[in-house]
Amino acid sequence: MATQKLVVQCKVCGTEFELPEDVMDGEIASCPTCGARYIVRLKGGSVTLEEFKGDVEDYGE
Amino acid sequence: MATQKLVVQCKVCGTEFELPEDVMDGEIASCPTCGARYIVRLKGGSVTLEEFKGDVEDYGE
Amino acid sequence: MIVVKIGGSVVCKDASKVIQNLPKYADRAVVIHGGGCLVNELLKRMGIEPKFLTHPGGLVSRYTDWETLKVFVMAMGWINKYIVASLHGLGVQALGLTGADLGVVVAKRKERVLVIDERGRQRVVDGGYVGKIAEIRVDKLTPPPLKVLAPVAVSEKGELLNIDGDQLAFDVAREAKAERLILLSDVEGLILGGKVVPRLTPEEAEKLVKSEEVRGGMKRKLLMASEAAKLGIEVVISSGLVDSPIDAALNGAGTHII
Amino acid sequence: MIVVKIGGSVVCKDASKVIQNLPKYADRAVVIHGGGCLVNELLKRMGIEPKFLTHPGGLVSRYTDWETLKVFVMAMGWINKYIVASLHGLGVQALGLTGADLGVVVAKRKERVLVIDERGRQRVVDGGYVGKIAEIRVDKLTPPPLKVLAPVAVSEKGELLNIDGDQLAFDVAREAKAERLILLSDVEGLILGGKVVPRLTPEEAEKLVKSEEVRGGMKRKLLMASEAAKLGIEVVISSGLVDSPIDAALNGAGTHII
Ligand SMILES: [Zn+2]
Ligand SMILES: [Zn+2]
Repeated sequence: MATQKLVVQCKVCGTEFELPEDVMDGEIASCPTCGARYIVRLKGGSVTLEEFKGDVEDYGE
Repeated sequence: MATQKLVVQCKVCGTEFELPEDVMDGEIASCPTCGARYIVRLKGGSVTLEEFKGDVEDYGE
Repeated sequence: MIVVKIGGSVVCKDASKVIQNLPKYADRAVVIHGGGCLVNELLKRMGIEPKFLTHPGGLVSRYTDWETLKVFVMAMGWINKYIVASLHGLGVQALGLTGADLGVVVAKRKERVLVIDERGRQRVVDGGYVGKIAEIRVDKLTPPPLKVLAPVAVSEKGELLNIDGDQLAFDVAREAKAERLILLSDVEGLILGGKVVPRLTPEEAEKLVKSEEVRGGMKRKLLMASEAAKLGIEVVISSGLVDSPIDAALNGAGTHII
Repeated sequence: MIVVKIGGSVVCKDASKVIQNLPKYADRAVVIHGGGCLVNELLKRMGIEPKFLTHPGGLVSRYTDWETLKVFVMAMGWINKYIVASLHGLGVQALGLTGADLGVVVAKRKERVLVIDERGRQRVVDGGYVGKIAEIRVDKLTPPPLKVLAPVAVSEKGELLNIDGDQLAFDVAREAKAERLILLSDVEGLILGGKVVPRLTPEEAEKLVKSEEVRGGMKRKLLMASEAAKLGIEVVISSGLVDSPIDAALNGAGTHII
């Protein structure tokens, strides 16, 4: 089986961009055009982008 | 040093009797004459007899 | 009031069924839990060798030294708070207690116990951190809120003590003049000839205790049950692993001593 | 009301001095304890490898997985009941609580946290069983009886959560509009140039937080203290290992932020 390229589309500007081959669930990906950030979700073999609103805890306390 | 005999006196009938050489603290000893039972207490090298009233828990539950 | 004892076997296998059934009884129950299995697991995991005492007559009991007590209190603490937190998730504000809290269960430490030592001689030794229940402040246990009680007592001197969960449940039921005492474990009741015995009088229960048909933990349960039944408390011995186990017990499942 | 925080360092070294001093304040104090040292000891003893998360910015925090949570709750449970039982021995009926009991401390689980993973990439992972305090039912904490609170909260879903003890003490003091918050640990106060600083204004405390002179835990303590002082709560950072440490703190020992 040839390595499948993981191409996703930015929901903000529509740019299609490639994710690293070894991308892991939960990884942060940025659109190379507009800089929009996403959480990469890998579930059941499919890749989806979840908006990253920065609403995660940074454990700053 | 010669082995010292551990001789005690019964508080009930006055009989002097010997305790086993390897007696341990808390051990139950009975007077050979009247049958009175004692708890042997070994503290600081001296031997004393404590009355054993049977008021210890037998863990029956 | 009903007293619900969640046995250690239920706690360690699956306490979810009982927990889900509890909110319905939050305003009229007192819960007492066990958890010996978790204590054993923790002792093993921490590499603590269990110590035992042999008593005159051959009875062997676990020796609760300071280290074992700590593990006992910790394991019971986890179980207690797990139940209380789960109830919170179900909308019930419960209060988890040990006997030390508000002094609800005061016990006397068995300071001296008679054992047969390794040389076969009788000896009086320190009894470890095991307690004999002396006083229960039942006014502090009445719901609401629902109280969840661990089998840990306090001595007058301020020592934490390991106490027997079944005994605690029985004593609480007696002091509270409870209508029912439900003992939930992983058995469906008293089983004789392969069948659950649905009903026993206190006298029948006592007779069974003396017979060869009943063993160990069940013997003690029946003994306490017959005592409780004589005081007007209906005792149910039933499974805590079925759906809605408290409903089931009240609807006739298990063995009823009455 | 005064809030007394017994730091983990006091718990693990010698809590007897604080405990003996508490009866005097039983009708006007709330006690909060730590115990991280015992948690670490237990994890080690049980062969559980501590897990850590690296956050963007380089901050490293302990990861509380399910197993670690269990150990955390167990260790805190032992400390809590040990204090409560000791108080019973001194004639004080105290009530030991976690946030799950009566829902006194509800927290939000940090469900998603941003970390730098082993490959140096940013990733969103489950935050483990760590909570951010959301609500404190301070009416349930008012004495009498004296409440002894462990740094364990409950989530709306009924999960037990690890929360920070200093934060809890600060939040309780704020919600209760306490007059004083006494933070007892194994240091005599804020030490600068080899001497305990007796008094700081909130502004001075804030300035010190930004300076290089103060590190780690003390930084957080000063930050919270300055916030508290602005709300009219006098904060004392002092030693819990001296005789009558609460009396001492109230009589001027340690660093007072006011
Ligand atoms: Zn874009
Ligand atoms: Zn004699």
